[in-house]
Amino acid sequence: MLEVRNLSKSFGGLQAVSDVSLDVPEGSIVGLLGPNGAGKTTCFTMIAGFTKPNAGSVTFEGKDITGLPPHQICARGMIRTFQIVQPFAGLTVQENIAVGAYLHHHERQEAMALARDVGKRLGMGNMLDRPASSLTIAGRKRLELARALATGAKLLLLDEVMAGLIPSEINEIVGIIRQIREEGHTFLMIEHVMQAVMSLAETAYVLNQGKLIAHGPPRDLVKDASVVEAYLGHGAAARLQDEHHA
Amino acid sequence: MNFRIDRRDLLKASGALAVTLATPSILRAQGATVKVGVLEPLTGNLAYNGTQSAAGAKFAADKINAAGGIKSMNGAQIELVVVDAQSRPEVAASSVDTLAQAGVVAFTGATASALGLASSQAAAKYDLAQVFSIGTAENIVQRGLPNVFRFTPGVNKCTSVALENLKLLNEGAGNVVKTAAIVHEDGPFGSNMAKIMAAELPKQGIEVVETISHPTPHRDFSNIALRVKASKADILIPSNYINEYTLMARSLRQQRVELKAIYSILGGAASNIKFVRENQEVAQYVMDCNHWYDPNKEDSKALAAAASAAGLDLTYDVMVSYATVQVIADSLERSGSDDRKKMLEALAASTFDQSIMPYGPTKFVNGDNVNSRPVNTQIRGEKIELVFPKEFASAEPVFPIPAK
Amino acid sequence: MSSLILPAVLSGLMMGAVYALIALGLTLIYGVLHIINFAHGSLLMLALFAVYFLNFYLGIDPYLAIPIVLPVFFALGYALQRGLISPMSSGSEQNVLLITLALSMIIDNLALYFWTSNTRSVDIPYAYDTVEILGAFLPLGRVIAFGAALAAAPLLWLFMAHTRTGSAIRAVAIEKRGAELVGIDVNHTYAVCFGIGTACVALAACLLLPTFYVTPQVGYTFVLVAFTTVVLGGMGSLLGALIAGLLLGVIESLCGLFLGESLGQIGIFVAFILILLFKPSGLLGKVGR
Amino acid sequence: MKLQSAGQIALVVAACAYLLSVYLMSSPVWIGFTINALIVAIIALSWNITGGFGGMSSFGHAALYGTGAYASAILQVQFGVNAWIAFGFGIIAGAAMGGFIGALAFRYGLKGSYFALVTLAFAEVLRICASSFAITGGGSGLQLRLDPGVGTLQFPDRTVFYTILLVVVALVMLLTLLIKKSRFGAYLVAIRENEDAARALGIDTYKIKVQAMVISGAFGGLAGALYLQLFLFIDSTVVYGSAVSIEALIGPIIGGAGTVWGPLIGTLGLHLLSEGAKHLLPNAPGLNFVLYAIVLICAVRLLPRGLMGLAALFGTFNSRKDDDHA
Amino acid sequence: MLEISGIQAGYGSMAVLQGLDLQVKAGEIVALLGSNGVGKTTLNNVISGFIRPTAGSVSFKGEVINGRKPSEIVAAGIAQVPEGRKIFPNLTIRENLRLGAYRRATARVEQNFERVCTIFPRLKERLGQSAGTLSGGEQQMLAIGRGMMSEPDLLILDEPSLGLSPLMVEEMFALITKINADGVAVLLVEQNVMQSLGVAKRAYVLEQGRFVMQGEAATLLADPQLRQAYLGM
Repeated sequence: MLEVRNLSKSFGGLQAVSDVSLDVPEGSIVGLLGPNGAGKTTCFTMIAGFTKPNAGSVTFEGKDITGLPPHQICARGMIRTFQIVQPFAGLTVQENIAVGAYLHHHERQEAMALARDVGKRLGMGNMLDRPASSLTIAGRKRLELARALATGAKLLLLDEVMAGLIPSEINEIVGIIRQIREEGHTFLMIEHVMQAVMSLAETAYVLNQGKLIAHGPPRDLVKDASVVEAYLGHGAAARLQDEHHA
Repeated sequence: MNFRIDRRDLLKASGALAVTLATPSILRAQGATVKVGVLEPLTGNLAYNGTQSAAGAKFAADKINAAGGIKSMNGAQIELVVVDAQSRPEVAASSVDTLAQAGVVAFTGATASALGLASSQAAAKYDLAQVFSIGTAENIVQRGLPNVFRFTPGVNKCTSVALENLKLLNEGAGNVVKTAAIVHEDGPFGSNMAKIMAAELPKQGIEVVETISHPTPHRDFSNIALRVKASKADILIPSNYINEYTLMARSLRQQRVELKAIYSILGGAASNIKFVRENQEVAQYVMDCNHWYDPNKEDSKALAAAASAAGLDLTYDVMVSYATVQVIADSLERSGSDDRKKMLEALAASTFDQSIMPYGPTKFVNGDNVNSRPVNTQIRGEKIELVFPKEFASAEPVFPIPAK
Repeated sequence: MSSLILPAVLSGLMMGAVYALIALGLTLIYGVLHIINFAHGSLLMLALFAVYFLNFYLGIDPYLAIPIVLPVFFALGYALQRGLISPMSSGSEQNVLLITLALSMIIDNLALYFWTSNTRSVDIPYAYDTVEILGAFLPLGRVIAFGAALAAAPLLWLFMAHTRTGSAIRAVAIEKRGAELVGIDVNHTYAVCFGIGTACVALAACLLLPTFYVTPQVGYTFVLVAFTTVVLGGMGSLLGALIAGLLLGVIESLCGLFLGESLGQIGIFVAFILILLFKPSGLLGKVGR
Repeated sequence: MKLQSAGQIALVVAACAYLLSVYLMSSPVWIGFTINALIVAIIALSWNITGGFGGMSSFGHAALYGTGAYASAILQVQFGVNAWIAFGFGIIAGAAMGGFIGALAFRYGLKGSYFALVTLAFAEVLRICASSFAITGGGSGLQLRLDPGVGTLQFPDRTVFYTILLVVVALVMLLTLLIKKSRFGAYLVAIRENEDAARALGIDTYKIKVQAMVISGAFGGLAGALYLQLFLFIDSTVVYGSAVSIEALIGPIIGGAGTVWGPLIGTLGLHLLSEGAKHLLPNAPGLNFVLYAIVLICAVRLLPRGLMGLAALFGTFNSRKDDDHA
Repeated sequence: MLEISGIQAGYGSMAVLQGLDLQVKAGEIVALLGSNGVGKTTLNNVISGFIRPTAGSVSFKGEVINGRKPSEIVAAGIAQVPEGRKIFPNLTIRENLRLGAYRRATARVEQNFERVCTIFPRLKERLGQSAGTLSGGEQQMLAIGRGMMSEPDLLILDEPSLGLSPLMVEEMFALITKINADGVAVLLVEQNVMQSLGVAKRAYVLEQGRFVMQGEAATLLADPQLRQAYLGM
């Protein structure tokens, strides 16, 4: 569904992303992992059209979308969410979701109905009329997801949707993502929380220093020495190795 | 002019909003006064002229009241109702409502044509007479409004009189002036004046070699001075406001522009004593064709004394406002009533010839006083002398400027 | 007309220097506090009155008034920012706009009330002196202002670059959080900056009055051009303001010469819009927004 | 319309009561004053579309107002076009000018104070142009021939004009409400709150912002054209001056930007304040502005969300302490 | 030296920190671990005076400092090197460093300057260069150097290893040890668990605004729960 080939981007002299390629098959959940500052979000901004890559291409459903503006990419069915969730203050939760729904439903009634529907599906039925600015972090994350879903997107790029949540909330979100996937949606998700990725994703790519260092099933990745080092720091892999042998 | 608020005013004022706006009749029941409005821009960019005008109106009212008020109304005192048009037409218009509600019988104003157009139109709805102090744009008297009375000359008359006088001067000097440069502000009076000049000057054998319009405010006159210099004009005919005139006069001097005469028309500075005081050298021999009083009349002398006692410069704004209040007072004497309609009739029938202005008997035709006329002044030493028409003159004109 | 081009360019440069002087203070305030100070014109007017009265009552020459007026206006600016603008605006850009607007209304109308709208100009012996440069006569006062602007911008720049206060101001402008973390009191620094900006306007007033006049409305005559100069030069760039001021003076002068004086200012605003559209960061600006 | 609290309802009821009381009081001062306030309210409502809902603060709404007034005046004076048609063209010209300024400014991503200064400059360029060319009457301005009648859109009876204005203001507010409740309105608010998130949700932010300028321009042109029909005279300072731009933004900010009622309530409140100041200090022209400005500063400090925001704090229907906008 | 007790804080209606207690003793390196969004930066902002806590107190050298202005807290002896470094990119390295000593008497500035130059020889080579031209690692060093210029008793480092190459990370941690050896206490906020626990004496693990683990660094390193939290194993 999504093919990214040799994506590169530098800011000033800093090579933020170099030569990243990845595939997201339809109906799958693919993780994009890596420590802070590895270049994950930069990848997202390029895939979703917010910044133009210096090199490489992005193909969505067989069509080259490299360099298209975000609203056109969104109209084709791919949408990104943001790591720092900022609901539109001044609008209620339902109206927030409706902003997404308006993409394909120009009438307020239809959009609001769809928003209500999506909100309920994501367990926000009792907070639809509340001002969005009053939501907790977990609520905001759900709202972000709901807004994205309401656009009718087929592929969702989720940026750290679990960050800042407590384990019970993470479990809820994991459940919701599974449910959405069952409905036929595809995900590419940036995650820092390995636990969540392990329980959701079939495949994951690990990015460090702007480069892909590994990819495969998450369960294998956590055993990969380069991944462990990227996460826990130099020497960690050796130490783990020692413990295993001990 | 000093405005002071005392505590009583403030106390009175706290209730004023409700009282004056909602129940106009209360204030009218005070007896032996008759109210006359003064609508002038006291704030904003026209504040200078507006404040001067308001002062002139006050001097006139004081004088009339001291002399026993309106005799046909048992010596009723004139009470001026002064409102601030804020240099904005819509405020001028809504200030007319305030005047009407305060019960004025007529009002004077309003310095700038844009303000006068708006106010007189609003006043027409009340049959309330506006006696224009300054309102040079001709469209003021071309709308057929029955409540418009322009006591002073408009731009057309000012320009044609200026041309006649210029012709006399030039002939008297042996036609030394052959070329002219015109510098004018780009508003209604300047533009209109320039148009008439361009058409009429050649008939007097004077070629217009340069016409330059400039905005108000304008910050630098160096280029204009250079262009005037390059045009080698014998005479400069400027028409602009005091600030620009001051800068222009300085630039002319700095750029060493040699002119046989400076002959301004409704020039804001050339008949302003403040300009003369602060720019002694460049002001010498400058002539102006403008509104001005007859300095020989008793009232004029009294006005000059009053203004000087108040520490106020005697500008033409003070004079014309003084005169318009005189006109209104005369009509009040004749109508003997504070009825607005009667006031309109009295004004329309006015033949008043006792004003401080050097005019013939007042005669309003379509609201325009046909017997008004501008005069020529010339700056001599520290004084502004009146040089034309001869019967009022305080000095002989010097034309052209004597060579140094 | 071609013989007028050189004098027109020169007199444009002279006028442009005045624009630059007025814009210096504005660009400093804009660059550091990121606020649009609508009271700038009114502060100029206030300074012009101060210089005028020093001359009128005490006979102090406008140029000799500089050491008196500058510190007073620095203190005034400091107090306005510390005591009024900052506490009343609660940090919102829109509020700052309204407060400086209200402030200018207060200053203008108090001036009108106390000093009336009379046009005043100083009577100085050298009022009509000129300097002849390349055959053009330039008013002495303008030439002095030109020289002062050429000196003031680099001096201010040196102050910014090489003093402790200067680098604190730059630090706050570039990275407010970082500045706080090294112990810079941001509110104090903002107020100092506003004070310097106001002192710049006072300097402009001292240099302008000998060739100009003062009325309570005179601020409006310069403030829009000053805004243009700031944006054209690049927000916060002192040297940019100098160059932009001079450039605008020349553009205005030449447009006036060729298009007519009424349209002369159009050149300024066309230049302004073009710069904003094609290089939003201004001539010497670093970052656009 | 959903008002969130008894306080807001009280404010709206007070405004309506005031507007209707003008009929009963038969005071020419009130009616004249309120007519002026209502014309300003329309330009304030115009600013509210871009500045309030869209978060694009313009300092140059006079550009739209003046264009509406001049377009209508030029057609009537120079070409003898019927007043109604000219009036319509005034609105269209305002919209076109809005679209033009928006298209230029937003293409290069100008925001915040840059956008504000560009609009300021546009208004200033237009002011200079209007005072320089013959077709606009140059410095003399343009004056409509005094000719009362329905055909010429001149109504000497001010009660009639007031009623027309009330209807127009109501219509503009209704349109504002429709915008607020529409896809377009939701998009505008989304752009104001977070432009990146809005783009991610498929919003063509450039198009929406330009459209907002077009609508705002139509309202602004409408206000200008109404001013012309009322005073029959315009010149460049009157309709392109910075006073118009300031009045356009000050009312909504004080009343509550991004609300339907805020611009009207703010404008009425400020005009009442200005009138009150004039009556408190009747013999000191200028000092009334000082008083006005001091109250304005206090209002800025005390009303972070305008009058509507303040009113929202009183008598909230539900006990939850929300920071809603009306 | 630094005593934090019962701190609660947040943004608007969102509570981020829910009652934290933490101590840093003189001369100690303490690590504060936790993944994104758990409240590490909020805690930093409370310590350095940018956020007022809704409950609890922060005291430094026996004096309560919460409620003081950030500039006063710097003057009291706490220097913070924030996440994202917040250096002044348009200013030269020399200017950046000198500004670090803004609250210090001029007499000592030269001395401190020399000291920082000795610790960071790379910076010394480019004193006249503008800070924006430095690489990420060098910028991080500059930020630390700037912090050191205020002669702090406590240096707070927020994610100093963020975005650095492995080699650079090694160097950074070596530097931290070196600074600490001069007697400066360090509060190290990190995601690089291994390296942090390697240099720290004690550590706290923050999750959702609460400390879930705390203790000696060596003990924590051996605790499988830590790895669970980080890698999901």
